[in-house]
Amino acid sequence: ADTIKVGILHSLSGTMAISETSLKDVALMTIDEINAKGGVMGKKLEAVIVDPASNWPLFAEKARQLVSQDKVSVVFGCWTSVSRKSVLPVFKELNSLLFYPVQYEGEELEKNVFYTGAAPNQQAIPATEYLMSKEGGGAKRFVLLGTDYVYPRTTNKILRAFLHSKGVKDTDIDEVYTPFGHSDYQTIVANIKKFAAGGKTAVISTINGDSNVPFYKELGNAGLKATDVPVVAFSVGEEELRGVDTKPLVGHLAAWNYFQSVKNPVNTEFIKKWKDYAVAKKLPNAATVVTNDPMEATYVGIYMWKQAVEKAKSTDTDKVIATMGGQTFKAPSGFELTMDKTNHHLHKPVMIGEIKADGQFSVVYKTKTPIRAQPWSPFIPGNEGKQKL
Amino acid sequence: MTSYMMSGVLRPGQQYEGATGDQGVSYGRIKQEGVDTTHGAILYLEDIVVSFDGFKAINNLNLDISVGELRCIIGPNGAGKTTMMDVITGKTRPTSGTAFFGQTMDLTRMSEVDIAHAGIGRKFQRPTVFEQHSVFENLELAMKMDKRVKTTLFARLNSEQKDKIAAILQLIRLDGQEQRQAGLLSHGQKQWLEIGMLLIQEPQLILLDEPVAGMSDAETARTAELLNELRGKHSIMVVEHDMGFVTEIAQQGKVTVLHEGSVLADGTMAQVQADERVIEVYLGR
Amino acid sequence: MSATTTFAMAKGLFSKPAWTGILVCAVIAVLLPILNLSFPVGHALHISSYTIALVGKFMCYALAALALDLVWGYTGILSLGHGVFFALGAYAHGMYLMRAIGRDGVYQSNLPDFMVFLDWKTYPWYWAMTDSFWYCMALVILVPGVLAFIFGFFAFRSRIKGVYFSIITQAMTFAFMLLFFRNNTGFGGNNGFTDFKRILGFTITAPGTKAALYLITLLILLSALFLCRWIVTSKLGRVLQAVRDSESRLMFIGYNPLWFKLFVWTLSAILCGIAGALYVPQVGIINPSEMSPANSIEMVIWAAVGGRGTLLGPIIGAFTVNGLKSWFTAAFPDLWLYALGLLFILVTLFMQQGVLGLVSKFKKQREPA
Amino acid sequence: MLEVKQLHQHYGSSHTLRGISLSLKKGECMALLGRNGVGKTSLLKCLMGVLPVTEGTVSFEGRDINKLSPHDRARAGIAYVPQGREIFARLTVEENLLMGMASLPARKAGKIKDEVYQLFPVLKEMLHRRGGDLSGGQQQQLAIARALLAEPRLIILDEPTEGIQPSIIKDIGRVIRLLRERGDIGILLCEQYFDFARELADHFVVLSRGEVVAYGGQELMDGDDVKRHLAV
Amino acid sequence: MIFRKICASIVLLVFSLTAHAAIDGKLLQALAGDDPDARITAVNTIAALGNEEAVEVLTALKNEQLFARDVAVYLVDGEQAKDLGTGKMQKLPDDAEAITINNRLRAALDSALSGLRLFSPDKNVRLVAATALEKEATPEQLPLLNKAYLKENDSEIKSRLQMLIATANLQASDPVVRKAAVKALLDSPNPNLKPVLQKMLAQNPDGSYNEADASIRLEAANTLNAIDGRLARMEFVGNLFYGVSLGSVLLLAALGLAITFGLMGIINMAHGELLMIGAYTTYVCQMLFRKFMPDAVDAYLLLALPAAFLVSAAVGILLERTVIRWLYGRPLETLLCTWGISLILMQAVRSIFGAQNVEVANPSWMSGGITVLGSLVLSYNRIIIIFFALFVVLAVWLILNKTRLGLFVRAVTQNRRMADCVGVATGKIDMLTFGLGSGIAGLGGVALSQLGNVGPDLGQNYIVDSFMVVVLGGVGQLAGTVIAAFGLGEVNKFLEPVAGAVMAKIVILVFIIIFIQRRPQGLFALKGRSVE
Ligand SMILES: Nc1ncnc2c1ncn2[C@@H]1O[C@H](COP(=O)(O)OP(=O)(O)OP(=O)(O)O)[C@@H](O)[C@H]1O
Ligand SMILES: Nc1ncnc2c1ncn2[C@@H]1O[C@H](COP(=O)(O)OP(=O)(O)OP(=O)(O)O)[C@@H](O)[C@H]1O
Ligand SMILES: [Mg+2]
Ligand SMILES: [Mg+2]
Repeated sequence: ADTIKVGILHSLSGTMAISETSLKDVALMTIDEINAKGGVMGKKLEAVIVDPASNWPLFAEKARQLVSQDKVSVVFGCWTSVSRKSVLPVFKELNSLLFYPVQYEGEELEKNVFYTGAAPNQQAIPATEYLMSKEGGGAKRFVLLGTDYVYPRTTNKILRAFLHSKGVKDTDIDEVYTPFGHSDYQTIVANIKKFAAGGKTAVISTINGDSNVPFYKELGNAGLKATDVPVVAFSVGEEELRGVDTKPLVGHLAAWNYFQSVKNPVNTEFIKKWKDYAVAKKLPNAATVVTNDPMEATYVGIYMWKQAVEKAKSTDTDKVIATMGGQTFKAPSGFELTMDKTNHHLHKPVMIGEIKADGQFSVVYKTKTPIRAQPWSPFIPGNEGKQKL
Repeated sequence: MTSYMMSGVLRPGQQYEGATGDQGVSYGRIKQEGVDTTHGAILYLEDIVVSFDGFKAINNLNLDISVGELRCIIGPNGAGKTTMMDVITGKTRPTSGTAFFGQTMDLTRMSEVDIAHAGIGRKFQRPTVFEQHSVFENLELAMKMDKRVKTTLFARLNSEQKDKIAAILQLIRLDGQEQRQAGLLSHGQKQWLEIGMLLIQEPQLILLDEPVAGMSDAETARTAELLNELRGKHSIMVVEHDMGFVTEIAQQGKVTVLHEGSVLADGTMAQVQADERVIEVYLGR
Repeated sequence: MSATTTFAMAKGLFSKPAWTGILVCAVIAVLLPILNLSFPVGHALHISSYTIALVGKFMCYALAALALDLVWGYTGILSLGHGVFFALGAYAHGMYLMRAIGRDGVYQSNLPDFMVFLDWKTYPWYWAMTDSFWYCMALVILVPGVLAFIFGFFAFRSRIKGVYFSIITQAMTFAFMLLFFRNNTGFGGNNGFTDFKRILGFTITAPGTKAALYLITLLILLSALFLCRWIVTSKLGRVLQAVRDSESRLMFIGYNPLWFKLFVWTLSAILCGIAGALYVPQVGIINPSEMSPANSIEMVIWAAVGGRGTLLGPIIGAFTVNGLKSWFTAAFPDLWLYALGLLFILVTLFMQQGVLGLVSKFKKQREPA
Repeated sequence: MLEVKQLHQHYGSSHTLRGISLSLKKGECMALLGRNGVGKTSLLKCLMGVLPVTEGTVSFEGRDINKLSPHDRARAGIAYVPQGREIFARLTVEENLLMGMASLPARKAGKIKDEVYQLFPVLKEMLHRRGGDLSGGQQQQLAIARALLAEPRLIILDEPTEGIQPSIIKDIGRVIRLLRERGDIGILLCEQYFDFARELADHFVVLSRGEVVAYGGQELMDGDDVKRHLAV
Repeated sequence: MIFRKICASIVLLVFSLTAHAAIDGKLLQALAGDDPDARITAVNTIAALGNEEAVEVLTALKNEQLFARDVAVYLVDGEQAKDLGTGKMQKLPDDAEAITINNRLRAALDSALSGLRLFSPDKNVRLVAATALEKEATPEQLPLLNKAYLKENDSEIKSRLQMLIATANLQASDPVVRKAAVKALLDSPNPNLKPVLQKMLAQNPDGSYNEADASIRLEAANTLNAIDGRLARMEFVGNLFYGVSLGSVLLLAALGLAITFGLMGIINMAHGELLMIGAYTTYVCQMLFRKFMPDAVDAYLLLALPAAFLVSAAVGILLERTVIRWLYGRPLETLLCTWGISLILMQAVRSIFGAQNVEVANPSWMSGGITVLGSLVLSYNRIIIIFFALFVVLAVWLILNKTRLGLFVRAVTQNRRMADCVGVATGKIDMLTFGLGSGIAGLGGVALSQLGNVGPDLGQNYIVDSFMVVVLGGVGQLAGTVIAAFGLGEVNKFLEPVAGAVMAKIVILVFIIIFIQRRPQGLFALKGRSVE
């Protein structure tokens, strides 16, 4: 064939559509861009889009369909960990490639997957360190607040071990979980307030998706300001803030590897391309589109795959995997990102941003250089032997 | 798997909720022979009170019916006749008082199903049949037999039973219509079907609530005939407002008049018809 | 019972056209994996593994829909919580499959990865013996069965009916979902079980294993269909319909609806659990979202689309709805919800008896001509 | 005022009414007789518009009402006491009575006339009880009261005496006679209680298997012809 | 709003001050610099100036209105920028960079500004400032506080300042002062005092106490007890309020369903989407106001309420006339059909507004809250929603029970054919009833938009809860729905602190199941024959 098919596996309906739809659009934009520049090895890319509808078994079915029916060379997709876990066996069985663009809990390393989002040490731990620093407010007590599922549980487990290592006692850590879709945060905010009376407190939020809005609204109305109890979130980015009135949230934080507000030529161009694309394709709310970390990770992932294919001179899975390691790419974050030679994760810079009134972040901290991912957190017992990976 | 289920659900002779202790209405067995009628009466109602949010629909009602008796009950609208039947069949629990079937079975403490098993059958004031089932199936369902899950699952009609159904069909003049859906019958036909279901159930005590309402005079006469035939074979309690019909079936037997929840008068039809109070509240001048 | 009478009985189960339909479908269904295995990829007669996997999955759904129809279509008990039985059956089988991974997991431990991760040193008590396949198969039947029995016993004894029953089944599945979402419950949190390696020593991804699972599913689906059909055509079936239409009348002629309802309800839960158990190895994942209220509602919708109270209808419905969903989500990923939504509306408006009702309507129209 | 011509009705493939014609004048009472299941109720339902007719016309006060919906017929002045009472079970007795006046404009529908209570004293006692809780006979009384409140010009009664105690049957008879004597109202009475019907009716019609097999004035009602069609 | 007041009064303050001195350029540059510690020092030094300029610069910095270019620092106000070095007004140079602040600096600014504002002539400003200082009254602030206390003549502010001084004095070296402070704090509502007092009472490993004076310890224990007691009471009241609030949300979500499902018997799975439509209508109203009447944007809710009611009602009526009217008497079909409708509506919203959530901001009169019992904040939006819910219930109750329409609605839903026969235009009533239920759902949507997210999934999050509420209360029983909603809200909120949010939810569901066992027809079951 004179085209190379690539699969896009993001939920366009159901609960996760809120986050994943824009990843599909970014992927299409990137593919258009690559095609406009002549494609990959002279062949045009052809996107095959499916909608797994936020349904995990359907993810597996759709992945199988993409790989075995549509014969795509690579799949870009998934957001939640469980969707990734659901498709993993398929990619292993059919020996195909998946690029996963979202920050996650780690504890996984698959030959067939490249992780372009952050591992915990590229997000959670630096953020906590920042909160404990003088600049970050010198927090002594921590509320670990999350939605009850694997990513928050794992992250909090890692963080607890990390905090222990920093001398924080268990009495100064409060771990709280809410069900999916929880929308009444009155009690929790009241408890945070109570807990915060005991000393300088920070909240580390791994609240997922939709629940963030009610949480932040409650926070704002209860008068908990960022200067009193800062909240750092790992799942809240520019895209999520579009749905929130950010004025009461000024000063709360998020940790990512990229922010739209980062200033550098690559990013300026990236943002412009995206805005133009949104207008050209008449995406809903095209006037107010924003970029965020997973979008950048998708963008980087597609380009890195392209480079690897061109180096391998083939789309064959094993060959591409072989050439993927060591690929570099000048990313919108302003850093040159490298795909690790062994662990399939990107070396990424860590940035911490404070929410501004306009829904953007002002970067208050960033690492000097990209950091290597530790998918097997050293803070989890049993992972000692895996640190070289 | 199925057999596992079955043994899990139903142990033969299993006691169950609502069954009174030692006299033991064992589940699933039609204990018709078990009714202890040594004192000649099959049904005793003693000081029954039923009150709905303070309104006493039945007020200190005392009544008994002997074995084989055909008893007519009359009384003004709202006198509590239907409520009394509800009490007897377990549909309504009395606020106080006792209701005994035979000497031993306390109806107020038995469930509807147990009461039906014990041998009380009832025709409702408004005809109630299984509307989605055919006439034949209605009779099949009502037919006297073991009504437990397992036996029902494996039940097949034998020729004797089929004959019985055919006979009843003829009796209620729905032969030829046995495959029709019961819901499509006219009002009077449903009345007949319900009577048919009652007969095939072979209860010891039959309760009939306005059996001839909505029947033409000819049909009424036939029903009367039928009841006269059944006289003596079953104990029967009939509630009706059709005086002609009541006179026909009561013959020289006792007629009870209810009023405001208790017995106003009883005696032969002629006696009650002459009673001033009965004329006042019920018959009119 | 002699062979001939059995045969005669079997013949009486369905009408002649229905028999033809069932046989044709069954033969095609059996042919699929054979074609898949015996012709190489690219051959004109080759059936892709994807198709096999898809049909296998749909058969599990069909079994669940069939089970639901038994209680809903015939007894009038609308369950909005059958997903929980499906999922419990699936989890029961999943426990075995997790144990069968052995030390091939990420942490190379005897325990499943998620337990290692939670620092559990041993299996919790309810995982005892789950390394035995047969024990797990017993669980597949017992867990949904016992849960349904207990739940049903109390609900039916209290004479909970109609929407009240539907809503408490929904509450039940919702509660179970939240419970299973908790990591500490010991069933892998929201990720559930996945990444199975083998079943009874066979590699789970091997084409032969898949074909075998597929055929077993087909066999069970057909047997369940015959079983259900036999039940609903028996006198018990008529009692069930009487329960649906006038429960109180039934009591006055001496049937205790409690046991009848409990019987089908439990049987239905068990069938649904079996469907779940067949589903796990074929789909490769089970997690608590199967217990979400929406999933149970979808099952009801399969039955309704196919035509409730017909047994064959729900099977057809499960295939139709899921087939369309699979097709739509790939063919019009942005618009498919419109198409599916419209389908549901049209079915209710124009096909009161579902797809199957449409068939019989056509037949009726042709007959007089 | 009421003219029925060649009315046919089918339930699916079964032909229930076969070409029924009848006419009723103002101030008259017509009795509709027939055995069980001959189609009396079906005919009345057709007149009320609850059942669609397959063929034939129904006209009321010179107007073809075939196409009108039941509520339009009610507003045109037809009131209906259905077989089986059809009380609004969860409305109170009072509300049920108010519903009887639903066809009247709001300003006329506020107050329940006392005559109703005189006729059916129980209703006054039970004003705040739910309709469905009443005894069968009480419900029947309520249904009749409800129809009377609509100030109808044609009243259709389907077995109104069913389940009612004798004294009240007499009262009902009196009311019907009163209405008839007023002369401005047509009454169509479907009855099994032959003596009752005979006393009240000016005319009668006997149905058998969906057809009119006998009709005439009151004097003919005791004739053998009628007896034959009513016998089993 | 409060913020604006403060700004206004600062302008006043500026005029009232006499001294006028430019701020040292070095200080300004330090503000703009990279060294965080230097910036903090600069802030405090500027604050110490205590003059009009200081307030102006610090406020500007807090609002991120300061820009820097080389050594020059500009204060931007609208189009114009003032060069703080020269005091000249000019246009902001293109390459000037905003001076950003972080939380640490923001906190320093807050406390500095509060200190300054203690001397504002405006009483409210002083009150706010005093309250703001409560969190960290330190001995260093004592001179300032004392000065303010002496100058203050408002009794409320005075007592607050007294508390502040006492708080600061807890760490005084003089035991007499400490004791007085501890005693003075007996009535303090401030929970932040607890750790300080606890520390005083704590025993060191060597057996000595942090607070050497036993009598002070006694007083401290006393004060601590008093504070604990007050906190417990506050927590109870808090839970009560949270429960009522959650209940009102459930009620608003369920009320429309109580009509469409409870009365009409339609298993309306699209109910959630009608809520969603209400919420999106609110969003559109807000956008319209932002576009055409930016000054009156706070009033958008007033438009949103009728608009949401009408839009949802219109959608409902459309659905009823086209689809649902064919399904009366077939409740289970309505489930399938409305499920389809719900899919379509959700996807339609996704196509029009995008899959992401949209932003609906609380109008300023709904943000914030009142503080009761010291530190319990009851937020305005929740209070308003509680009253709104009660208002809507009352309205619905009146319509259904006190109007002819309501009578017809109930009659039609009970016996459609007979209602038709007595002269009720059933089609019209059906349409109006469904429209009313949908419209009420729209109103619910407006309320929900003030608390949670507005997105295509909004409805899905409430549909299960709504059905539970309606069924628990007893289908068709308005009073039941109300009690069920508030009951569930309270039970949930009193469970949550004990069991955690997840287990609380599970327990609630189990509770519902058991409750229905006891009352198979819901809370307000109808008894008697009329039910059959
Ligand atoms: N659930 C209830 N709530 C309130 N009142 C009730 C209830 N059930 C029955 N009643 C009242 O109790 C009285 C007795 O009713 P019942 O049906 O037993 O009368 P009945 O003798 O059968 O009359 P009829 O001859 O009209 O059938 C009536 O006044 C009725 O209104
Ligand atoms: N919904 C229906 N579908 C089909 N057939 C029906 C339906 N309703 C009634 N029928 C049939 O139509 C015929 C006439 O019924 P109808 O109710 O009019 O009789 P009726 O003269 O009123 O009898 P009754 O005196 O018993 O009330 C009966 O044979 C009945 O079985
Ligand atoms: Mg009665
Ligand atoms: Mg009739």
